[in-house]
Amino acid sequence: MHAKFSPEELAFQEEVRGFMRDNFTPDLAARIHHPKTFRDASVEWQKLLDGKGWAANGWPVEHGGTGWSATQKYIYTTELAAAGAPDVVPMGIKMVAPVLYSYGSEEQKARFLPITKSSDIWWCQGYSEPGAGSDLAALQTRAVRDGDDYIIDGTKIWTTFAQYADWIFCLVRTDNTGKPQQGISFLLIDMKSPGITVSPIISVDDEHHLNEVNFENVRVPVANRIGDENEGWTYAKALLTYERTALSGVGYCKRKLTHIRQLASQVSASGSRLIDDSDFRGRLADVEMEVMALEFLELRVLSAIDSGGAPGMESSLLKLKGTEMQQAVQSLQWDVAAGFGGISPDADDELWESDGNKARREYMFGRACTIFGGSNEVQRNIIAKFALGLQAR
Amino acid sequence: MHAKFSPEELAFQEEVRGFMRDNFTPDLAARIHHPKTFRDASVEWQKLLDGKGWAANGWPVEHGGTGWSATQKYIYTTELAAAGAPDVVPMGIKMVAPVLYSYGSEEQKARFLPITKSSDIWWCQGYSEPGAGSDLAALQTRAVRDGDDYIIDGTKIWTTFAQYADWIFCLVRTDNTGKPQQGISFLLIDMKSPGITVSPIISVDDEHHLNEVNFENVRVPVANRIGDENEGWTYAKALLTYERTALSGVGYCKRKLTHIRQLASQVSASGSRLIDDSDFRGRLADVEMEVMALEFLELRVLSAIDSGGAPGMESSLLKLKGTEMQQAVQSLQWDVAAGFGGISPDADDELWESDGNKARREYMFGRACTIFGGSNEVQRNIIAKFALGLQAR
Amino acid sequence: MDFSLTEEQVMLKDSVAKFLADNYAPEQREAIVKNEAGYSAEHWATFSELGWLTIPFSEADGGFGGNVADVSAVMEEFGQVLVVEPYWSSIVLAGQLIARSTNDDLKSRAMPTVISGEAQYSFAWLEAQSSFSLSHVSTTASKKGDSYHLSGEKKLVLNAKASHFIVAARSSGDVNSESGISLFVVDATNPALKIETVRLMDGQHACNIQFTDLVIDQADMLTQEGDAYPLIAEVVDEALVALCAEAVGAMTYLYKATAEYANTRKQFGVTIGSFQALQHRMVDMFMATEQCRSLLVRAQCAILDGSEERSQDVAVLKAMVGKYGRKIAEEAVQLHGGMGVTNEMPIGHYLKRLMMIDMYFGGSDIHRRRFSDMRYL
Amino acid sequence: MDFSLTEEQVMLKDSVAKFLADNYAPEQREAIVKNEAGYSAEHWATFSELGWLTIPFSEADGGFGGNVADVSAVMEEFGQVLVVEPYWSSIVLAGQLIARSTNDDLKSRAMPTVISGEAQYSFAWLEAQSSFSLSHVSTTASKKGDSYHLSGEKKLVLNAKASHFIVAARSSGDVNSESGISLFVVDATNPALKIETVRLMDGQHACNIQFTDLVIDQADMLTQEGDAYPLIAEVVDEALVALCAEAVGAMTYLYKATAEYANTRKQFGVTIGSFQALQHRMVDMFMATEQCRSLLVRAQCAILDGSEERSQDVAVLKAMVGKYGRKIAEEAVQLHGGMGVTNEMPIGHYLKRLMMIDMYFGGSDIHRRRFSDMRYL
Repeated sequence: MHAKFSPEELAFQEEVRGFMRDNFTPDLAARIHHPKTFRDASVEWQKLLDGKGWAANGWPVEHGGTGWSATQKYIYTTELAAAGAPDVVPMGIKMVAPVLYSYGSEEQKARFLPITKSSDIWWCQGYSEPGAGSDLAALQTRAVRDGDDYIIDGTKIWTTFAQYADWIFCLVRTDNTGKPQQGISFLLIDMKSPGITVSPIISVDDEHHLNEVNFENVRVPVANRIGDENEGWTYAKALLTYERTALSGVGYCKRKLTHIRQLASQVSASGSRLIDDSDFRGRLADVEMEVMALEFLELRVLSAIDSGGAPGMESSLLKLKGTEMQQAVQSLQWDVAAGFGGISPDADDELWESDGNKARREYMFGRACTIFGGSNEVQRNIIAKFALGLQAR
Repeated sequence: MHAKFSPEELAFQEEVRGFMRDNFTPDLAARIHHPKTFRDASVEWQKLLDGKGWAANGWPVEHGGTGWSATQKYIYTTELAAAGAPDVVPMGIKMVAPVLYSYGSEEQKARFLPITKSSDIWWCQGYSEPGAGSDLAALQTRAVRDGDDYIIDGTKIWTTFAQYADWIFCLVRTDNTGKPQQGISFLLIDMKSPGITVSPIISVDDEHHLNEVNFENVRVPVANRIGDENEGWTYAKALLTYERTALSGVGYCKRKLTHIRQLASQVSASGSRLIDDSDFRGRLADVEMEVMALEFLELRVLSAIDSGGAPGMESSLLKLKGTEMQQAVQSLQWDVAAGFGGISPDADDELWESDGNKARREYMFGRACTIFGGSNEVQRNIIAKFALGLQAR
Repeated sequence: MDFSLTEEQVMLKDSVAKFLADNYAPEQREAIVKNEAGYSAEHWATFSELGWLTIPFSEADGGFGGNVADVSAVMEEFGQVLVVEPYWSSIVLAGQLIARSTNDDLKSRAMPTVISGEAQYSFAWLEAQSSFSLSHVSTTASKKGDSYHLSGEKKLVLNAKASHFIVAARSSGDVNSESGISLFVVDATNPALKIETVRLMDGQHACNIQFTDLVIDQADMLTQEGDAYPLIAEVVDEALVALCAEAVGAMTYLYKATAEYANTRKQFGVTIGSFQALQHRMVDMFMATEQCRSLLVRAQCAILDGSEERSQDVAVLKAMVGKYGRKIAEEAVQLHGGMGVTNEMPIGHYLKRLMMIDMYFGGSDIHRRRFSDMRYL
Repeated sequence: MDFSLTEEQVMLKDSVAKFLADNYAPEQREAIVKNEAGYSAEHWATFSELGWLTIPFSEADGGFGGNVADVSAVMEEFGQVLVVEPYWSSIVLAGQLIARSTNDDLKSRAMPTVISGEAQYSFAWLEAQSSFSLSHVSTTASKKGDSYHLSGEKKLVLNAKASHFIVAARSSGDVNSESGISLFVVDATNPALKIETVRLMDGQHACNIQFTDLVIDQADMLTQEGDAYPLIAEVVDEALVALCAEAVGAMTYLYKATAEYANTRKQFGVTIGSFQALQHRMVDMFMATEQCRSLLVRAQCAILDGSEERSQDVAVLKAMVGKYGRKIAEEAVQLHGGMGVTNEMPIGHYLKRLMMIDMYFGGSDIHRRRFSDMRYL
C-alpha cells in the first residue's frame, strides 16, 4: 500500500510539466477559454498533444494510445489540471472513439480514428431527445432503410458544440417492435448532409454551448452504421461508462480549490483575509476533504482498472460524487469571487477571464453536469441496483 | 399582522407562570424525569393540572376543555416548556380522548373521559404490529365475534408504557375481505383481561419505554368498540392527525436550546467558552434559526385552526420538521454535554439528571421520534400527495 | 396574535396578481427585460395609476398608509413572476429614506415625485470593501460653507436609470463607525458623476458611480450631519423583509412549477413526479419555503410590534432566505433536467434572481453571523 | 502507487473474518460484553495464539513486522462485528508507545508481555479540560532523586482492567506546551491510584484515574524527560488510522445490513428496499463509506510513504469518519424503523460505537479545525 511515485514516474511527471510549460502558453490559455476563439484553440491544443503522442492516451496502443499505467494517467491528469489546461474536447477522443475501436469495422477505424486523434474532425453526440432524457431508450429519431441508405427523421437535443461539428454520432431507432432498448442503431452522420438544421440553445450562463439538431429526410449510408443493426444500445452503454469515468473532474476541483485559496488569501483594504473567516474556512475545508477522498476514490478505481477490472458501477460513483463536488467548488468560487464582477453576463473580452465572470459562468453552466451524461438520479438508481442489490419496483 | 399579546393574554401568561412556579416543584421535576418514579409523578402532575382545569385543555369545552385560543395554547405550551415541565402523557388526553369524544357512545364518553382527564386511568396505544409499521393498514390482530364479545388474538409492538397501562386502545381486524383499510375496528381493552402478556423491549437508550403486547384468546365486550364495526380506520386517521400535531416539539426544542446556550457559555478552566467557538456557534445558529421558523410555522397552523381550519397536511409538516429539529437539538446537546458523563448507561440515581446522561439518553431515544407516530418517510409521502399533488405510482 | 391578511391586503394581492397574470408571462417578461432601462416604463406608469407606488407612505405624505405587511404582500406577488420594475429600490428602500427624513423641506419637495413615480431615487451605499456592513462608509463628505464636497465610489447601485441617488458619505468617524454618516440626495444628471451601467445577471440594470469633489447643498442632506445611521439601519431592516417576501414568492413559484412539471413530464413510461426520491426532494423544497414564509411572518410581526428582537428576526430571515432560496432554485433546475439549464425556461431566471437576492446587503453567512453576534453574547 | 492488499494481508483478513464469523455473532457478542472486564479473556488468549497481537511489532521485537495497513486490515474486520477486546488500546496505541520507546531496558522488559498478551497497557492521557489537544497536559511530574512524583487526574482511560497505564505528565512548560511532557509506566495495582470504572455506552469498560504523589522510578519513563510529545503525536496519528479502519468496517456492515433488511422487510405489499427515496439514501450511505475508505487508503499511504502531509491526511480521515460514521448509523437506525431503536438489534450498538469513535481523541469539528489550521496558513 503506497502512493509514492517511482523514479520513472517522477521523471514522467517532470516531462509532463515541461510539456505544459512549453506548450500551454498564456496566449493559448486565453484563447481556449474564450467562446470566440474556443474552437480553433481547442483544435490547436489537441494537435500539440497529438504531436507529443498524448492526445489519445486512453486508447489501445495499436490505435495510438500510450499504454499508460493508472499512475501515469493520474500524473498526466493532475499536471494538466495544475497547468490550468483543459483536457481534449471529449466527444471525439473519449466518447465516439472507444465505440469505434471496440465495435467499428476496419474501414471505419481506418477512416475515423486517425482524424479523430489529430483533431481533423469535430464530433458531436446525438443522444438525448426532447422525449428521451434520463430515459434514453425512449428515443424516437427514426432511421428507415432505403437501399444502401437510411433516411433519418427526428430531433436530437442538448447537443454540445453541434455548431462546430463536422460529424455527429447518433442513436437512432431502426425497429419499433420489442423492448425500447432493442431496435436502436448507432450511426455516424456527416453534419453537412442535406436536411440537418442546428438551432442554438442558450444556457443559463448566457452562452451558446448547446443545440437542437433536426433531421428531416437525411440520407445516411448504411456503411456509416457501427456494428449490427438494432444493437446500438449495447454499444451506447459501453460508451456511457467511458463518458462517466471521464466526468469525475477531480483535477478541475483541485485546480479550482487552489484558485479559491489564492483569492481568499488576498488581504483586503481593511487588512482581513476571507480565508481567516471561520465560516468560510469551515466550508472550504468541508469541500477540500471531500475532494481529497474523491481523489483517492478515483485512484482506487484506476488502480482496479489497471489490475484488469472494467469500469462499471464505480464509474457511476465517480460521476455522482465528482459532479456533486464540481458544483460544491463552483458555489465556493461564486461566494469568493462573485462580489462585483461576476454578476453581469455582459463581460467584454477583457473581463471574460475575470475571477467574477468565471465564477458566474462556471456556477451557472455547472448546473448541467449533474443532469447530462446520465443524470445523478439515474446514477443513484444504477448504484442502488448494482452495488446494493436493491430491487426496483 | 402582529404577534403581540393583549393585556388579557399577558395576564394569562402570568397566571401560567405562577402556576408552574408553585406546582412544578424541583422535587416533582426530579421524580418525573426518573424512570423509577416516572409513573406516579406523571399522575400527580396531571392531577395538579386537572385541578387547575388545564389537563385536557385541547378538549371541547363541554367535556372539560378550556376553549383556549391559539394564542393561549401557545402561551401555555411555551410556559410549560420554559419551566421544564413535561406536557401530560399523551396517550390518554391527546390520543384516545379525541376519538372518544368524536366517535364514542355517550356511555363510553361518560365512563372514560372523566377518568382520562383526572389521570385515574393510564392508557396505551395498540397500533403497530411486527408486520404493520409504516403500513399500518396491514395489521393482522384478529377480533372474532363471539356473542357479545370479541375474541382477540395477535401481537402489538412498540407499545409505549404498556407496563403501566390500565387500558389499551387497539386497532383490530374484524374483516379480511376488501381493501386492508376496510375491516378494521377500534376497541378499548382492559389490560387486566386474561390472555394479555406484556414483554419489555429495551431501547437504544438502555431504558424500558417500549413493549410488545400479546393477545391470546382475549375476550373483549363488543360494548368496548368505538363507533361502527369495520370503521376503525376512519377514527384512527383522525387520531393520527391529532397525534402529529402534538409532535412538533417546539417548546422542547426551545428549552433545550436555552440549556445548550447555558452549558456552552460556561467558562472552562482554560478561560474559553464553547459558545465563542465559531464552528459551534454556526451550528447552534443554524438550529436556532430553524426552530425560530418552526415556532412560527406552528403558530401559523394554530392560527389557521383557530379560524376554523382542521389539522390536515400541516400536521404532517409540523411532525416532519419538528422531529428533525428535535434530533438536531439532541445532537447539539450531545456535542456540548457528552464529554465525560454522557457516555455511560450506568448512571446511578444521582447522575440520572446529569447533563451528560441527559444528552446520551435523549439523543438515543430521540432516534425514535422520526420513526414512530407515522415515520417521516410516510409524512413526506403524505405531503407530496396532498400539498404538491404528486401522484404515487 | 393575528397572522391573517386584512381584507385590504387580500384585495391588493389579488389586483397585483391579476395585473401580472395578464402582463408578466415569461415571454412578456423577456421583452420587458430587453428594454433599454431594463424594465418597462409603461408598467411603471401603470403601477403609479394603480396606486401601488403609494402603498408604504403615510396618508399625511399622500400615501396609502400601508405597512411592511402590505408592501410584502405586493412584493411576494412580484416575486412569483420576477417583476423587474424598480419598486423595491425606489419605493421600499429609497422612498422610505425620504419619508423618514428629518429634513422637512427636502421631504416635501421629493415625496410627491416619488409617490407619483415621476422620480426614481436609488440608495447608493455599497463600496468595494464594505463587505456589506452598513456602517462601513469610506466615501467622504467635507463641509465647505453651506455645501458638502463628496468623493468616493459606490458599487452595485440598483436602477441605473434612477433620477436621483441617495449617497451615504462620511463627514467624521472612522471607516466602520456608526456615527459620522450622512445621506445626500444627488441628481443623477450631475456632471460630476461618472456612471457605469452594469447589467446584472438577474436582469436588473445597476450602476457603479464615481465622484470627486461632487458639491451638494446642505439642503439636500436627509438628516442632521453624521446622524444617518439609525435611519439607514431601520429602513434597510424593513426593506430586507420586503425583499425576502419577493424571494418567498419566487420560492413558491419554484416548488409549484417543479411539482407541475414533474406531474406532466414522462420518462420510463410514468410521470417523473411519481418517483419517490424526487417527491421527497420536492417536499423538502416545499418545507424550506414554508420555513422561510414563517420567518417572513415572524419578522413582519417583530417590526409591526416594535419588538426589540426585530433586527435578529430580520437577520435570520435574510440568512435562511439566502440559503434556501439558492438551494430550492438549484433543486428546481435539477428536477427540470435539461430544460432547467436553458434560458428559454423561466426556472434559471429564478435561480439568478435568488442568487442576487442572497447577495444584496450581504449573503446568508453574513446574516447568520449578524444573528449570532446579537444572540450569543 | 499500489493500493491492493498483499497476499499476507488477504490471508490475515480471511483468518480474522473466519474466527469472528464463528465467535462474534450478535448474541455471542452480547454475552462477551457482559463479562466483568467488558471483554472475553478467552478470546484475548485466542488472539494471542493466532498471532494477532504480534502484528504491528518488528521482527526484532519478536513481532510479525506488520505496518499500519496490516493493523488496519485487522481493525476493519473487528469493526464489522464490533470486537470489544482491548486490541486497539493495548496493541495499537499503548503497544506502539512502548515499541518506539527510547528506554531500551523498559522496552525489553515490557515488549514480550505485550506481545504475548499477558500484560495490557493503556495510554492515560486525556484530562477533563484538555479538549482533546494532545499537548494539553496538566498532570505534574516532579523529579525527586531517581524518581518522579506524579499528581493529576486522567479521564476515559480505555480498558479498565489494564495491567499498566502509560501516564502522560508534565515536568516543565506551560499546560499546552509540546515540550515538557513525559510518559511513565504505572502498574495498575499501585495503591496510590484511585481507579473508578466507567462502562461506556459502546460496551467498553474505561476508567478515570486519580493520583497524588504517585512515585515512579526514573527507569519507568519511556523517553528522555520532557521529550515525549513527538512520540505521542506519531503513535496517535497511526493509531487513529487503525481506529478509523474499525469505523469503516462498522460503516460497511451498516450499509450492507440496511440494504439486506430493506430487501426483505415488506410494507405496502413490496420490499421497502424498492422505494426509490430509501434507495437513494442507502446510496448516500454507501458513497459516504467509500469516501471514508478512500481517505483510509490515503492516510495509510501517507504514513507508509513518510509523506509530510500525513498529519493532515489523518485529521481529514478522522473528521470525515466522525461525521459520516454518525450519519450513516443514524440513517441505518431510521431505515430499520422500530427495530433500529431496540437494543435487541445490533444496529443501535453500531451507532453507539461510531459515536464513541467520533469522540476518541476529538470529534469531527476538532479534526476539521486541525486540518484547516495546517492547510490554510
